[in-house]
Amino acid sequence: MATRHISGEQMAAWAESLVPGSVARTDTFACYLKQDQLRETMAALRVSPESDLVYLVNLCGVDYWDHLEVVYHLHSLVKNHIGTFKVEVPDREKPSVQSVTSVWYGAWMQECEAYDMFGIQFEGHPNLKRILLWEGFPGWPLRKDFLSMPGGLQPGLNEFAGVSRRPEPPVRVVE
Amino acid sequence: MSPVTSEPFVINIGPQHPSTHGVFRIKATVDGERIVDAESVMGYLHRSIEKLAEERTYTQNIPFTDRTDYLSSMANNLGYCLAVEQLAGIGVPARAQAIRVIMSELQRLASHCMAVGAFANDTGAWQTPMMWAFRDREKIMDIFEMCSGARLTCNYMRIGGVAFDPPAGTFEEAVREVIRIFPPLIDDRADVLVENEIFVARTRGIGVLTAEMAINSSLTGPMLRGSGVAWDIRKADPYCGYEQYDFEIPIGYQGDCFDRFIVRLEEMRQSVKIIEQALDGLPGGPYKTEVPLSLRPPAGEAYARVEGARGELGYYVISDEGPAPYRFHIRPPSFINLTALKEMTVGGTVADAIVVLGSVDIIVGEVDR
Amino acid sequence: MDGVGVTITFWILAVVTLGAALGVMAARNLLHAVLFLILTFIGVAGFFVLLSAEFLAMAQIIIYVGAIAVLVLFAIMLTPHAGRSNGETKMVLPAGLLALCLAAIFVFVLTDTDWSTVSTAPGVGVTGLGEALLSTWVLPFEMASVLLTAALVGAIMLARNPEDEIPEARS
Amino acid sequence: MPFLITDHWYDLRDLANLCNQVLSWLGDFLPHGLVYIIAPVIGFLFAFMLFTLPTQLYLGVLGERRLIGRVQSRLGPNRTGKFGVLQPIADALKLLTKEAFTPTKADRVVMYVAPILFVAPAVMLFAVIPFSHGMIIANVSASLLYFVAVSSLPVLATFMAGWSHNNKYSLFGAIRIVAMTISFEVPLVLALLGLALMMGTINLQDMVEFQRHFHIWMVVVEPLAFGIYFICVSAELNRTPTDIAEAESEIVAGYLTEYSGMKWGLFYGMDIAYAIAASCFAATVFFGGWSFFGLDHWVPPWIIFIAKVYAFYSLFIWTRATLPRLRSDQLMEFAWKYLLPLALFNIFIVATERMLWSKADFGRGWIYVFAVINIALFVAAIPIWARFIGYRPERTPTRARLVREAGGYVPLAPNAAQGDQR
Repeated sequence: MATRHISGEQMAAWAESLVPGSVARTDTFACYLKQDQLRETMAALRVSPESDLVYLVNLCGVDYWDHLEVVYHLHSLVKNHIGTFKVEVPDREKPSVQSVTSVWYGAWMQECEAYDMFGIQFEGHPNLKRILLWEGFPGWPLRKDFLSMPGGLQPGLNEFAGVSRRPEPPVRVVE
Repeated sequence: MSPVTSEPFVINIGPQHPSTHGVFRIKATVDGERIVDAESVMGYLHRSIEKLAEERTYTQNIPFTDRTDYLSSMANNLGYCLAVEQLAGIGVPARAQAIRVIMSELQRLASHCMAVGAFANDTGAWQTPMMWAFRDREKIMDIFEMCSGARLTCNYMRIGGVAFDPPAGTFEEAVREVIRIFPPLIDDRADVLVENEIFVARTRGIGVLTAEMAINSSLTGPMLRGSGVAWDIRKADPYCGYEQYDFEIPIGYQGDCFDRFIVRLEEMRQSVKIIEQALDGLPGGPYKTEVPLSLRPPAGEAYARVEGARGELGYYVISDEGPAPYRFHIRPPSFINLTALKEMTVGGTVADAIVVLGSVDIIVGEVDR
Repeated sequence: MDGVGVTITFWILAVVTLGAALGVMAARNLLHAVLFLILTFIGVAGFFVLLSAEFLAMAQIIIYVGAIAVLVLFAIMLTPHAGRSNGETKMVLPAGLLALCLAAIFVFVLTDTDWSTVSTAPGVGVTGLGEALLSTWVLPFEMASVLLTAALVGAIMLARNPEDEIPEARS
Repeated sequence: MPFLITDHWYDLRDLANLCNQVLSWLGDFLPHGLVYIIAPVIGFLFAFMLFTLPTQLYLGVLGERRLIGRVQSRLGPNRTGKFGVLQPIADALKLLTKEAFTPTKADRVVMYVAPILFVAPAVMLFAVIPFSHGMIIANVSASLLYFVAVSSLPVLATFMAGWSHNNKYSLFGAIRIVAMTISFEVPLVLALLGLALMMGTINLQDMVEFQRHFHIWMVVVEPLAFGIYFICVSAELNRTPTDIAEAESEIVAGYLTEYSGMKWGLFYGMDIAYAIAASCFAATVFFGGWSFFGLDHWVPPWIIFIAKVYAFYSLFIWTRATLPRLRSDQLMEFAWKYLLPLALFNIFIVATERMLWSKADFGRGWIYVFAVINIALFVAAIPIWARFIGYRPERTPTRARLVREAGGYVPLAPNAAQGDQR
């Protein structure tokens, strides 16, 4: 009886039923929520007996070049199922998302870290501050365009060190 | 006549302090001995592993996971390898699954040994339990050195299995030795500390966390189980074949430092039971699925998690079919367990704050990543 | 207790005690003043030893240095506005006058009495002291203890502020 | 001396013979004053230089570290010399060569004076300890009181040290040590009062004579006083389980935080000297000083005395190696609510016994009866009084609950060992 991964559609159905018009779009793995009613939908999801997502497992930011994204992994201990919600933040200069600290108290440190690494402002956060880096740190390190390397190397590894000439061996089980 | 007023002053239980388990700082506003406000300041050991991992291939990232929680490197490696295997859809042979279980349980034993010793040291027992913990841990470190070549940051797991096959005769014999001597050692530790009135007086009723507060601040591991919430990833979301083994989850009574301590002791006893069952049924066959170094998993994301010694250790890996992970996020149990530190320490004295920090059992490498 | 050694120690002790007493007034830092006060107490205890009243010397050290001075230090530590500088008091003039009167009294007493030296040490050992306290002087002894208890209870009442009492104690 | 075969100087069972011979020979041609000064110098030479300094170095520094090492299943210092024999000297040299800096804002004068004030009483304490029948430097008539008076001086030195560093941790240490000493000195003096009451004297030499005369040790006659004495002295000396003034894990090194080099060395060394002085005092008062039921006719009494001191000191080492540390407010509560009433109870019992005894004009057998009664009362008083002020140890569970399935919160079964919120 492993943890059941709820499909995006199922989560979207829950979210729609609880707060109409809160789901932006959905795909098989995750459900994308709109920004404006975020805290409201999350609170409803936490309280509703059917979804019962009382436990915030993980909250982190991701940078997709054209937009930022905040990923929430929510878990129900009694029903033992886990769901992934995402919020897309198109504006890169002043990204801001509603804070869920009032819904799950465990979010305040992870939101501070997301702010520290990606610069995402969380409105309604009790004390949003840089938690890992010092206050005067220039820029947001985990953003893709944060060229911290000397000479501004393009982040991400385009080719392997020794470009392998031989064809890639297929994946097989060693006898 | 106005009552005697004393103004609070800020004291740094600072980065340079004998019992903050590393470079971690609590800025405590103190009124007399009582703590009025505690703000934890961290980041002194921040190496931005998540940024570095984006420039290295999937296999090159494995040594990074050793260095976050340097007291349980096996569990870290296992978490990351599970995430990548889930991403790339790679099967793991049965023998590798069993070895992974044995290794992560041995790592939990060693890490809890250290946690118990350090916690007793924080309550003031003049390093005696700490020295016993170091002595007991040596036997497990020898096994790790025998199998992976390193005592602390083993780098033993690979995507698809384990790096080397453990040496035929000596591994079995060494693990049998650990199984034979650890239960009496754990009972001895319990006799010395749990029945000791001074230890109970210092830990009972200190840093109390209700179950509701623990769940709400997303704590994991002994912190959550200490408050009476039966939640263990090995039972809830079994990986590497944990569903075959018969073991129980220890939970506490009222979520104070004492309960977390007896939960850790009980977990050590359960780990020995698991190791014994895993060792008896150790299957033969391949220990690894051959995975090319230039692995390019299909686009997508995966969140895999492991029950580390400090709690749920999750790896959220996003791949864009490139050689390196597009996003590599670690869900650090030590970092998130500190969420409720302020609620637990405010109201107590400075000495209680040290005991509470000891019971949270943080590893600053994992807190700062 | 006589002989050349005793007179030498007496003069040394006298200089030390008077110096410390002056230090109590002259020290700028309040803490230094208290430490000089402790030195004077020890000096006075030294005088008792010279007068071969050992029990009194021990009692002096226990009571004054061991308890009262420590409580004075405690008071200094815990009161935030005690102000570390010992200097600025606006009542220099009246204090000076009072000092002059006292000095006059001392000089008169010094010159007027005839210092008949007592030939042998009084020889009242500790047992003698104990019996005297509980037989002939038992009334003042008991009165003093009652007075001290009253002072103790008064002090506790003054320093008590109700809110940090244990709730069940208050109900 | 009826018990000694001869009083001649070569009878080393009592070194006092040697001293008396030397002093009387010097007295012939030296003025009385000079001999009067030489006697304590010889006494100091023997008592402090020959006994305390080596004991302090080898029992306190080396012995303690090796014993604690053995408790912690490791070897302890064995690099310097054969069994780490030169370790104390190595420590001293290290401390002497270390740079002793003082923080800029520190109160320089008070910081330099504090170690001196800490060392002086340690040496003065050994003046009243009777090593053997005649071997006592200053036979002060109120030597018990002398001991209590001098042992209250080091508190001031530690306070000065803590206060002058202008460092928050040492301020904590200073406040804690002052508060703790006041609250533990009261039961200590009351316990010693009980002893003085039973033995009818406050002179240490007479106490040893009393225990020799009645062939009994006061630890047997008044176990309650011994228990209170041991706890209060370990609190005064800052030994675990009451070392809250320099609690490493909480306030870095308490009042010693800013000290380095020989100033710290003085504090460290003299801490051990105070522990040895307390052990000497306990050996004299509780374990019959230099007498061992007649054995002192053959074995030199000062060797018996030193053996007892080492035995008592090993108690300190044992508690230091094993026990965790109490919180400061728990300690104060323990002193006022638990030790003080027990000390008063002890005095009440001893007073009535003494009164009965004086009616039976101090027959020899009575004291054994009192010993039995007191031991019974000691065994009964401690648990009853602990239960009376609300201490219920049996309510704390010793094993965690075990659950097979993972799920949400598992509420406590109503009859489970709830473990009250003490």
